Amino acid sequence: MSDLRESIERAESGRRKWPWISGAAVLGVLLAAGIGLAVTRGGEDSASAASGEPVRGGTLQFALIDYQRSPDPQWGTNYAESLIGNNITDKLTWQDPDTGEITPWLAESWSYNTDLTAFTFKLRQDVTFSDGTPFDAAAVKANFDQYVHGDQTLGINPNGATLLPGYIETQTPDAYTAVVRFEKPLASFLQASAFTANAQPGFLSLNTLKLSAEQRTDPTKVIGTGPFVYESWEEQVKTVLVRRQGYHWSPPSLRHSGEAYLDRVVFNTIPEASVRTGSLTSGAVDATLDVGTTDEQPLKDQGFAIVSRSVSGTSIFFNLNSQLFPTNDLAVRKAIQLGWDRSAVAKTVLTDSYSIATSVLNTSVQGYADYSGSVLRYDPDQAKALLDQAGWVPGTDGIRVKDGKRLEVKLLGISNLVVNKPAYESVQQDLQKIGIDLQLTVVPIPDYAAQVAKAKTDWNITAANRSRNDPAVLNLSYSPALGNGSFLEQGVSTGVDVAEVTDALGKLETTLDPVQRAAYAKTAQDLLLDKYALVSPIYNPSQVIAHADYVHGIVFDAQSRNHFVDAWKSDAGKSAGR
Amino acid sequence: MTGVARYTALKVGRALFVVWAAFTVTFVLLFVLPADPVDLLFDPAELNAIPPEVKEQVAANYGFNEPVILQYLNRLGHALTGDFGSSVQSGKPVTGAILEVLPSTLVLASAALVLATLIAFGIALAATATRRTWLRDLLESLPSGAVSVPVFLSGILVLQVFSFQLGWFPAFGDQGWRSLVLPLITLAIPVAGPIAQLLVRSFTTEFAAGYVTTGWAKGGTRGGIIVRDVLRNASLPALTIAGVTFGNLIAGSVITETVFARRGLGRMTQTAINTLDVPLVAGIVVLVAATFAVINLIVDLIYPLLDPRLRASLTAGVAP
Amino acid sequence: MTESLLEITDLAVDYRTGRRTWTPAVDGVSLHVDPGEFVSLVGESGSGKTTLIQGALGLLPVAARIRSGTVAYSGVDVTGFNDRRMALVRGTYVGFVPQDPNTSLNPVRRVGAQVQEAVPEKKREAALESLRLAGLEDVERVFRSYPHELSGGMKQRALIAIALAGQPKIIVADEPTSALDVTVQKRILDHLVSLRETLGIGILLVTHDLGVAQDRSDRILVMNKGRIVDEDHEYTRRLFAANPARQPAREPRPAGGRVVLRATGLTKEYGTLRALDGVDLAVREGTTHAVVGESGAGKSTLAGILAGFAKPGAGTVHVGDRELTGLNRKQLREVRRDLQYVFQNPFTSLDPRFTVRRLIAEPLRAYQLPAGDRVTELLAAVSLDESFLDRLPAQLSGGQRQRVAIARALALRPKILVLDEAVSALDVSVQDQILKLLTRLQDERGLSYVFVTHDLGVVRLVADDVTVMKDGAVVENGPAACVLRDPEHDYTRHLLDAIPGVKL
Amino acid sequence: MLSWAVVLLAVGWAVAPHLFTSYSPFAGDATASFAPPSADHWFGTDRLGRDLYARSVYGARTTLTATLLAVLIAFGAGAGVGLIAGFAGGVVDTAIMRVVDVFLAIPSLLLAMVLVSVLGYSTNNIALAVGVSSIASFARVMRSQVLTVVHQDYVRAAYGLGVSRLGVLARHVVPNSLSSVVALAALEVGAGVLAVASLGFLGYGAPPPQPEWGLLVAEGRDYVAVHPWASILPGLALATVVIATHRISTSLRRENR
Repeated sequence: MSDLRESIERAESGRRKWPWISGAAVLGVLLAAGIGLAVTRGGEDSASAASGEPVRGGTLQFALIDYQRSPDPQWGTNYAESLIGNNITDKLTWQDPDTGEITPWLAESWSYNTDLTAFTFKLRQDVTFSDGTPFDAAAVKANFDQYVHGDQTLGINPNGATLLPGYIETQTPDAYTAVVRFEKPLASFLQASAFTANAQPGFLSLNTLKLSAEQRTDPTKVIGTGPFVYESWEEQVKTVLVRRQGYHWSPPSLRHSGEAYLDRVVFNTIPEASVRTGSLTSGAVDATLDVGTTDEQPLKDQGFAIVSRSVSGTSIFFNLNSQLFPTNDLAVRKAIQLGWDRSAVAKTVLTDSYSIATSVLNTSVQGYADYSGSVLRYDPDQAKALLDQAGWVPGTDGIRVKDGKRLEVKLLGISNLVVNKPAYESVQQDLQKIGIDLQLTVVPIPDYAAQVAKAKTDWNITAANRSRNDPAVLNLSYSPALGNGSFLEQGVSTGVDVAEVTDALGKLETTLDPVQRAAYAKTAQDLLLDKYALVSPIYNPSQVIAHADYVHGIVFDAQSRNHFVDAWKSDAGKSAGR
Repeated sequence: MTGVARYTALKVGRALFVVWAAFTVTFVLLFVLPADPVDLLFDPAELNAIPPEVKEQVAANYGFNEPVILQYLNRLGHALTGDFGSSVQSGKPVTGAILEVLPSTLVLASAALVLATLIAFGIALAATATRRTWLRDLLESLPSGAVSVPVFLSGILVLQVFSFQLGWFPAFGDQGWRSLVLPLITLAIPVAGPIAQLLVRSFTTEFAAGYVTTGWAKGGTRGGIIVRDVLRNASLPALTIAGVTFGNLIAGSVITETVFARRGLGRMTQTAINTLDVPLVAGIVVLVAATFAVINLIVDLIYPLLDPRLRASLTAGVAP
Repeated sequence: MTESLLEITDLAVDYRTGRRTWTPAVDGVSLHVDPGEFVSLVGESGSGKTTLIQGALGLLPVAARIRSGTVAYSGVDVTGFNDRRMALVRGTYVGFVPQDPNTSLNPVRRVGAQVQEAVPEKKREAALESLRLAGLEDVERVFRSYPHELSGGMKQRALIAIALAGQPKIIVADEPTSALDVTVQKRILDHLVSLRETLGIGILLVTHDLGVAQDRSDRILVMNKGRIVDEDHEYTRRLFAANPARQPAREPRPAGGRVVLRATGLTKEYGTLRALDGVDLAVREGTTHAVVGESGAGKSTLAGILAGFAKPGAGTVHVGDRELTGLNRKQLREVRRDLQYVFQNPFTSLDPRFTVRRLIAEPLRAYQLPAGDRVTELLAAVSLDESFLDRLPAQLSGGQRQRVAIARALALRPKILVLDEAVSALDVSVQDQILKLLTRLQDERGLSYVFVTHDLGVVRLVADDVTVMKDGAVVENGPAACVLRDPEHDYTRHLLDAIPGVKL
Repeated sequence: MLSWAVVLLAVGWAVAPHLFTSYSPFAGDATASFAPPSADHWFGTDRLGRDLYARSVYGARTTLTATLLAVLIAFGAGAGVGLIAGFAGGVVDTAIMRVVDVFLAIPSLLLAMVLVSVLGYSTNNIALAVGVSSIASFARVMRSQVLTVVHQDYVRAAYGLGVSRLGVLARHVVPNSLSSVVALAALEVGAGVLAVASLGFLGYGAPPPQPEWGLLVAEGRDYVAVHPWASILPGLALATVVIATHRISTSLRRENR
């Protein structure tokens, strides 16, 4: 019988245990090793900071939140597009970031007629596009014509129509003289000729201008005069620029001669804040824009440099709708200005790179005036008193009521800047205390765009900012004749003299005399902030860059956009991103 | 063979209908959008100041000024030839733009699918193979754990540990296999969850089937029975959730590609919707729906090959 | 000394019924099978026979445990063997033939591969030989086939081939033929007997059908409530007595009488398959008309048409004077008050969410009739007391369920009941009770039955008239006594021959 | 058991948040910006010094209301459509199922994103979008369940007993079909919470200062390197509830077998 027993015994020998335990052990060891490594890796970074003479060569790995939707610099409206456009193309003039003064660049000199409708530019004669064609008056004319009018057959939009309102034509009396003519006085055009932000007037070669929108999505065909040229463009991922050989016409005020120092700049799009910061600390990138406010201090502690510039133009402001209940009541508008604690916002929301707004204009804009001691201060008692006088009495839930209607103020804002939402929430908390129910709708740009069309009738406050380093930005944003940001309407906006506002703002376009302009700007700010309380500025947004200590010379221009012509790495061989 | 031919024709017809309907649904949805896609080409702070004639000119550039029904017919006609117009945001032809980013999503998604399937089978096999109840319970609870953590959070945590702390893998971009590892894991885990749940269930059912008893009686071992008999029978139901899995892959890649700053269809979808790039959204939805339809078609067509019973009923001419 | 091939000693198996509670399913069973012996283990459902076999083969489910006792093959005690060691015993030492051939083969693999796997050397030739040994012809074709391409009988033979493939010393067969037609059952069992003789192996046959056991066994063991009971035990006697073959045939009733249900020239096609082919049928008032046939004969299709569930392709059905075919839904509802239907499987024909009270009241409610006492009255008519009123079907045994189904069918006081295999899912003793119940109800209420069945043994007990069907057509019909005693058709004779247990 | 406790706790948070925390979810303490978890602040505080545990507790209301709405839409519409398709059969079934095919072909996150863009931006609209995007899967499950039930003997038996079509539908088909759809609904609660969170990550969330789980996790992620609790602890709360709903769904499904 025992064939059964034997066969069992035979098969029994030499079987192994199910390898659960060994497997678990291996996993455990791996995990432990991983954590150990993670702990020990903490502080090993920090190469020695050697500044001094600029070094040529190297690749700058740069991170930012946006991506370039099209390589055409005249097209884009986001930061990545203007940033890259600035390194691909040059402008007629350069605005000094410190003084706001317009200085030469591709134009050596300029003049204008007394009513500011014709501007004559004398061009540099040694500038060429990277395809070898010369930069001349014909190029200026072709660019401006297409920039303002677009070209339907090529699918090119009229990108510059808002920057150059009333543009008639560009005349070319000789090869290197361009006369730009407008229907109405346009004092701000001079600043526009240096404009480096959204949909900028960077010059493209005539060959490029002939291309359709679709053809311009091939970056190698987008030709400018800038210090860098396109190497590649991967939508959503990165744009790679390489140094332009023979470039020697950077703005004289930059005091940079010759070509850019860097061989290559790579703009990496990284949408997640924590990933940008992590990539910088782990050495995958050399520098990053759009640094989260909470990451600034830790990065400083780890030896990274934080450089920033407040965005020139307006602050982030609450645009108070003067024709919609209850913000049609001057007392309510004044109470909103006075009713929130600026120090709390500064402390919890902002960092040193940002500042609380002290006017609707940023401090760097010509004609800026300081209202921090007067209109723009935290004074809840005064605010309450104003509301009391106007007949707003506290209701059961603490929110004030007048004629049976609650003091509900509906705000429409954009969530693109991380700081916006918490800043508004902080204001909301404070206004609650004085009896104003501020209702926030802080949404992505498309939803904002959808709602803003109905802003006149639906929203008490639209919150935004406008980036234009010229006092005329007030005219563009608020003039009832142009943007009419505060929805002024004679008779409907109670107690507001619309003609007075229109007139005061309009004057900003009529002179380029600094003293006179400053006076006009002061008048305009007085009306907007004090007399009619049409706007409650919140804070000055900022462009914040964190970079490794071996990175130098990243330039912020007057629009707070960056230029890399002067940037260099003290350890040029050190290439981030391995 | 008429049975097979009819079956195939029926399924192909259905797939075509789905694609057309998806196009139409998208068109209708996008044309009742509250926002004007043209507005999004401008700085939001400037919207008030843009002259109407400028807006009209831009709208004309994209054909948004024509009557809706004409636009629909026009776009449908072009779509039939594979032309979905140009992206409002970049001016790129939609088809080209999609084709350009598609490969990297395909690589990520197919690799994640493979990994997810391996994980799911690993869990199901291990749960079936083990005789320890606690281990089985643990394994069976893994799938719901896998789908319960938001993908963006797991992605960011994975990055913190393996990229920023340990430096083993790059944090962003899509160059080389190393940059694929972390997104792959992040995407595979939630995709594996539902597959694993289904497999665990069908393995349990099949392991109780009569032929398993026959297998034991033959002198089969646990492993042998699972591999030879249970595996194929239990795997077949997994094909039925191919569509769901595809949806999970797309949804997962939208988030994974954003976290890991990868180029791809998911990221493009997100930005296209976010910027209301109507032609691009329409193109993507049609592509996705078409892919879904094709996947289901393939599943419908290969199912009979894998299941001899169904094949028999088809050749007999009885539609299932 | 020759050791027993299988020796089970004092085996007790428990099932887990709660966190710490165990319920015995097999309680101190001993049995042995010697070489060349054919032993039958007979028991009804719930008797523990399947658990016993699972215990012997080491295939108990996770929720079960062996409390005590041993299982030994040729003197080797395998109790407590793990799967890996048990695998060395199964197949090569003990072959197993499972109950349901339709689920016991892997549907997605070819039969040949499944047999080949069981052959020790995995040789194709040996697998073919094994199929031949199991009594299959054209083994090459079978080898290449998928299970669904084979008939039930062929599948069961393939399973026998698998059991034989490892050249075991003993074969354990668990109800190997209960899913098969009687004629097929007979051939398979005869073949098993012949295998015992040619190969000299031992066979342990587990069955609920005493007739099957009686025809072939060397020894019969009767199992009840987890124990083996001896021949003189009261249960054993009752079981033997319940066997239809042991019971007197129905008293023949006078011919004539009014026809209450008449079918003429019924035809039904499913695709290319002709399920019914010109069937005629006449049911006399107050009598039972049996419809007999094997699977595929078309008897269920016929029952469905008679009850108005399906429409015939051609032909007519008359209930009394009314023509059933071609009625609209509303008119059909009226006819249903006279004609009710009882399903084969009481496990699926009762809504699992309904209590007995609701189940029985449902037809009354449908016709807006008062329920009240009527429900208890009906319950009493099927010999169930009021304690059942609030139970759910899951809390009832098979027999109790079928009683509820009958009570429900009687609620509207119909004249005709169509009983579609109404007792074939039940144990012999329960079947016996239900048949007696049906006879009593018929006598009390003057009901007419259409009694669809595959079991000629049962027909003898209940039928006045019988119609024998094959392949959708009527083979022969007439008074039951005549047809059973003196069949005209070969097929009928064939069926009669296959009835197990008649010879005794 | 534990799963039910978790879900009950979450419901308790939503119904009576003030019983679970003494902090206000809105009032911040400017001096306690980004306080780490402690006995005072179990989950720590956020940038404005608001107690994150309190925000999580109050967030349950927003999140669960939105999820419940989503599930009700998906369940109501999906089960209804599936029931009609499965019970009516024929042309009605074909027509409904082709429409369902189309909705299945567009991944639900994608559909939800498009819908939110179209509907505009609010918690209710997000719920609506998530709900609508799951109608198709409910319809499919319901239909297949109805088809199974319709062919059961007890349904045929009911017809045989003379019960009307409507009676069969109401008393047999609906109750017996609902069970697996209910299991799916439990699963959908978890999926809904996650979908709302994902939309929050993609920029569509509840209006401030209303706390919402997905948004808490999504907003906290920006500080994950410096203040990891701000994202991880609400994330854990969210994951726990989702896992609990999954387990409940599994047990519901088991009971129904």
